[in-house]
Amino acid sequence: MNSKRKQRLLIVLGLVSGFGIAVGLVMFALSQNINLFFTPTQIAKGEAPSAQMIRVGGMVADGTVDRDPQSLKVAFDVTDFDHNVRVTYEGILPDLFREGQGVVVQGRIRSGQFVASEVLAKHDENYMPPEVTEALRQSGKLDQMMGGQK
Amino acid sequence: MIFEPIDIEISKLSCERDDRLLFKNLSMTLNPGQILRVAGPNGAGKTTLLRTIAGLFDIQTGTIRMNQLPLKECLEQILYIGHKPQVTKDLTVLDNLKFLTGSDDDHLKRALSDVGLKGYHDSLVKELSQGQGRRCALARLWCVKAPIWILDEPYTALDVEMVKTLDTRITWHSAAGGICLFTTHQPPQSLKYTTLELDHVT
Amino acid sequence: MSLERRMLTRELKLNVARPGEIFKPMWFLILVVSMLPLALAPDSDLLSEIGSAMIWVATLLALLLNTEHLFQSDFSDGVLEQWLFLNRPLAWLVGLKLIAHWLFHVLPLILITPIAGIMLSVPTDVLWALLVTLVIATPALTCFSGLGAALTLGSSRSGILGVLVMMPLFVPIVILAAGVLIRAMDGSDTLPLLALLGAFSVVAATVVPIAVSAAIRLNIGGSN
Amino acid sequence: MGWRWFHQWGSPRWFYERAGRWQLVCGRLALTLLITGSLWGLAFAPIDYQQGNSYRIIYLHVPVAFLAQALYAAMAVCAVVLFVWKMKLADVAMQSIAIMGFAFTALSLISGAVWGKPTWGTYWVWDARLTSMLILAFLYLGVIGLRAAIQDPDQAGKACGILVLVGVVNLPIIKYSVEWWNTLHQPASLKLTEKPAMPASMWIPLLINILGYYVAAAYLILGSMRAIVLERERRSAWVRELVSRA
Amino acid sequence: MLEFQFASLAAFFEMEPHGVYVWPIYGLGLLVLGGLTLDNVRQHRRAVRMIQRNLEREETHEL
Repeated sequence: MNSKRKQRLLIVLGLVSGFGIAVGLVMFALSQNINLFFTPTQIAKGEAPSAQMIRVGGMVADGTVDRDPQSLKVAFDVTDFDHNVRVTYEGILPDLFREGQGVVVQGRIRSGQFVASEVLAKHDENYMPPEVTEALRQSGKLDQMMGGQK
Repeated sequence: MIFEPIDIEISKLSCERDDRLLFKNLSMTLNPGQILRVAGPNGAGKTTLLRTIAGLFDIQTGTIRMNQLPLKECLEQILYIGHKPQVTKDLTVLDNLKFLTGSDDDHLKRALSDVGLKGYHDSLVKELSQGQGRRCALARLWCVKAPIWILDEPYTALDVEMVKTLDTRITWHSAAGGICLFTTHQPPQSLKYTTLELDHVT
Repeated sequence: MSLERRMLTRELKLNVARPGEIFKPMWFLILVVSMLPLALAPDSDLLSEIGSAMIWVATLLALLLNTEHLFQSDFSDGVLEQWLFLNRPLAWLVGLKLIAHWLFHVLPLILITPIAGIMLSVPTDVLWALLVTLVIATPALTCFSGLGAALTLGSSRSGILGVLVMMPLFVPIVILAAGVLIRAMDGSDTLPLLALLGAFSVVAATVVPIAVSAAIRLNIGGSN
Repeated sequence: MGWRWFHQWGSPRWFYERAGRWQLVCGRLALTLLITGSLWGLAFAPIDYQQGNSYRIIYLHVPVAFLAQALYAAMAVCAVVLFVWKMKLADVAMQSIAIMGFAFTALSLISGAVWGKPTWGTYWVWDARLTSMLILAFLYLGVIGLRAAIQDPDQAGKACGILVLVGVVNLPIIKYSVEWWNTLHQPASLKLTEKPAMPASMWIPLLINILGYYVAAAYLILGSMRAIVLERERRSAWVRELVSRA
Repeated sequence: MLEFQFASLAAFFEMEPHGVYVWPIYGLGLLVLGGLTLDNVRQHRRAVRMIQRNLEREETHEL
C-alpha cells in the first residue's frame, strides 16, 4: 500500500535526521575542549583559563617536592620536559606519589600558581622487576622511557 | 455500505504454547459475508487462534494472507475486541470511542443509542455497570468501517436484548460483505454461522 | 481529527482525570529536598554547593517514579493492543505517548525545581543551568525508563524492576549533567556539554521508541 | 553442506550431545592452564619494582576483567542471533552468560578493590574503569533480574535480548563518558597490537592465565547451557529417552 | 626464567608484605570457579531428577 510505504520512508527519514543532528552536536562538542585537560606547556603559553577548574597532567619533576613539616602542605613542579608548573596542594598524597611519577592534578590557577584540589598518581601500565628498573636508571633510559609515554 | 470483497486465507497454521500443541496444520479460507464461530473446550486455543488471525501473536508456522497480502500489512482492516475491557475507566464513553474509532460526535452518539447507552456519552466508564461497559466497547461495531471483525466472547455480560441487537448487527455486517469470527460458550439463537471445532490435538 | 491529535487529546484528558499522577512526583521531589537540610546541618554554603546535584538526582528519581507504570493501565485495559490496528507504525505511536508523557508529567516536575533550588539556596545562574540540563536530558531519561516499563509489562511482579534495569544506562546522562552543573558553578562554558547531552536525547528519541515498540509487541504476544 | 555447521546449532539435541564432550576437553585444559599460570605468576614471576608482591593479583584480576567485558559482547552476539535466526540455543547461551558474566565482573571488582588498597591506598575510588566495571555488573544484574521476573522463557529471552542490545549500544558511551569524567586506572597492561610493556617472565604466565580463564568460562557456560537445555526440552522425546536410559 | 622468587615456602605464603591481599583473592577465585562448577552439576542433576519424576508420574497415570 502506498501509505505504508510513505510511513516507512518517513521513519527512515526520521532516523537519519535524528542521527544527523546527534552527530552534528557531538562534532560541535568535540571541537571545544571539553576535557579541560592541559599540559604544562599549554599553561606556560597562557592557554588555560584562570579561575576555572582544570586538570593538568605530567611528571613530578625531580627534586622539586617541598613538604611543609608542620602541615600537610606540599608544593611540587609538574613537568612535560618542556615547561614546569608549580603546584601547591594541601592534603594526603597518594602512596604512589613520588618524584618522576606521572600525576594528574585537578584545581585552579591562582596568581601564577596551580592550586590543586586533588592529586591523582597515575600508576603506569609498565610492570618491571626491580633489577630492570635499576639497570634502566643507571643507563639513564628510564627517564626517557617514562617521559616518552604520556 | 458494501465492503470491497475481502478474503482471508489460512494455510497450515500450527501453534504451540507452553509446550502444548494447540492446533496443527489448520487450513481454511474465509470468504466475504462469512460468519465463523470458533468453538472448543477451555484451553483449546480459541483465543490464541483469534489473536493470531488478528496479528497480535506471531505466526509460528504457516501463513495467513488477506487478499493475497501478508497479514501484517492489512491490520487496519481488522476490528478486534478481546477479553479485556478495551476501554479506559477514567475516560468518558465518548472520549474512549473517539480515540479508538476517530468518528465524529454525532456518529458516535447515534452508535451509543443503538447499543442502549443513549445519554451516557458523558459518563466515565468506571461509573457504568459491567454490562454497560461491554456495550460501550461493542459500540465500536456501529461506527467503524473495518470489514473483518474478530470478536472474542462478545456475548459475555450482555442481556437478552443486547444479544439480539448484536446478532442483528453481525448479520448486517455479513450482508454487507464483511467477515466475522467469534467465540462464545452460549451459541446465539438468531444468527446463521458456520462452526470450526478446535479439539485438543494430542 | 487526525490520529495524532486524537492520541494527544486522549492523554490530556486522562491526565486531567488522574491529577494524582502528576502531583505525586512533584510532592516526592519537594519532600526529598526538604528532608536534605534536616539530615545535613542547615549549613547554607554546603547546601548551595551540593544542592543542584541533589535536586538533579531527586528529579531523576521522581521521574522514574512516574514512568514506572507508563504503559501499565493501557496494557491491562487492552487498549494498548488496539494500537496495532491504528494504521500507524507502533514506534510512532509510542513516540507520541512518550512526548505526551514528557509534556504532562516531566515538564511540570522540571518547572517546580526552581522552588526546590530556592529551598536549598542554589545560586541563580546554577539554577538556570539546572533547568536547562533537565530540559535537555529528560527526553533521554523518559525514553529509557519507558523502555524499562515496556520490558516488564507482562511480568506479574514488575514493580520498580523495569526502572532498575534501565538505571545503568542513565550513567552518561548523569555524568554529563553533573559536568554542566560543576561548570556553571565555576562560571565556565557549559555549551559543549549541553551539546553532548542534546545528542544523547536526540539519539534516544529516535532509537528507543523502536525498542519500546518491540517490547510492547512482545508483551502483547505473550499475554494470554 | 555450506550452512550446515550453522544450522546444527538450531538443534538442542545436537548441542547437548556435543557439548558434553567439549565440556570435558575445556575443563581439563582450563585446569592445566590455570594451575600452570597461577603457580608461575605467584611463585616464579619476578617481583614488581613499584608494587611489590601485590601486583601478583593481576594474574587473576586482568583475565577476569577481560572476560567480564568479552562476555557482554558474547551476550550481545547471542541476542542478535536470537532475533535474526530465532535460534533458541542463543537464548540459552544468553541466560548462562549473564550469570557467568556477573560472577566474573564481581570477581574482577573485588580483586581490583583488594589490589587498590596497597597500590592506591584505598579499596575503592570513583575512577573511570572501576565505575564502568560497576555499571557492567549492574547491567548483568538487570539482565538476570529481568529474566527472573518474566515467567514465559521465550518471552523472557526476547525481553533480555532487547535489553542487552540497548545496553551494548550504550556500553561504549558509558565507558567514554566515565573515562572523560575521571581517570586514575592505568591503561590495559596487555594490548594485542603492541609489544607488552613487561618482561616475558611476567607476561607469559599472564597470557597463560588469560587463556585459562577463557577456557574455564567456556567450560562453565557449556555446563550451565546443558542443564538449561535439558530443563527446557523436558517434554521432547529425546530428553525423555535419554533420562529413562540413565 | 623459572626461578622460585621466595627464600622459603613460608616466605611464599607470607608474600611480604602483601600476602593478606594476594592469597584471599586467589582463594575467592577458586571459590567462584568451583562454586559455579558445582552449581552447574547440581542444576543438571536437578533437571534430570525432575524429568524422571515427570516420567514416573505419567507411567502411574497410564496404569
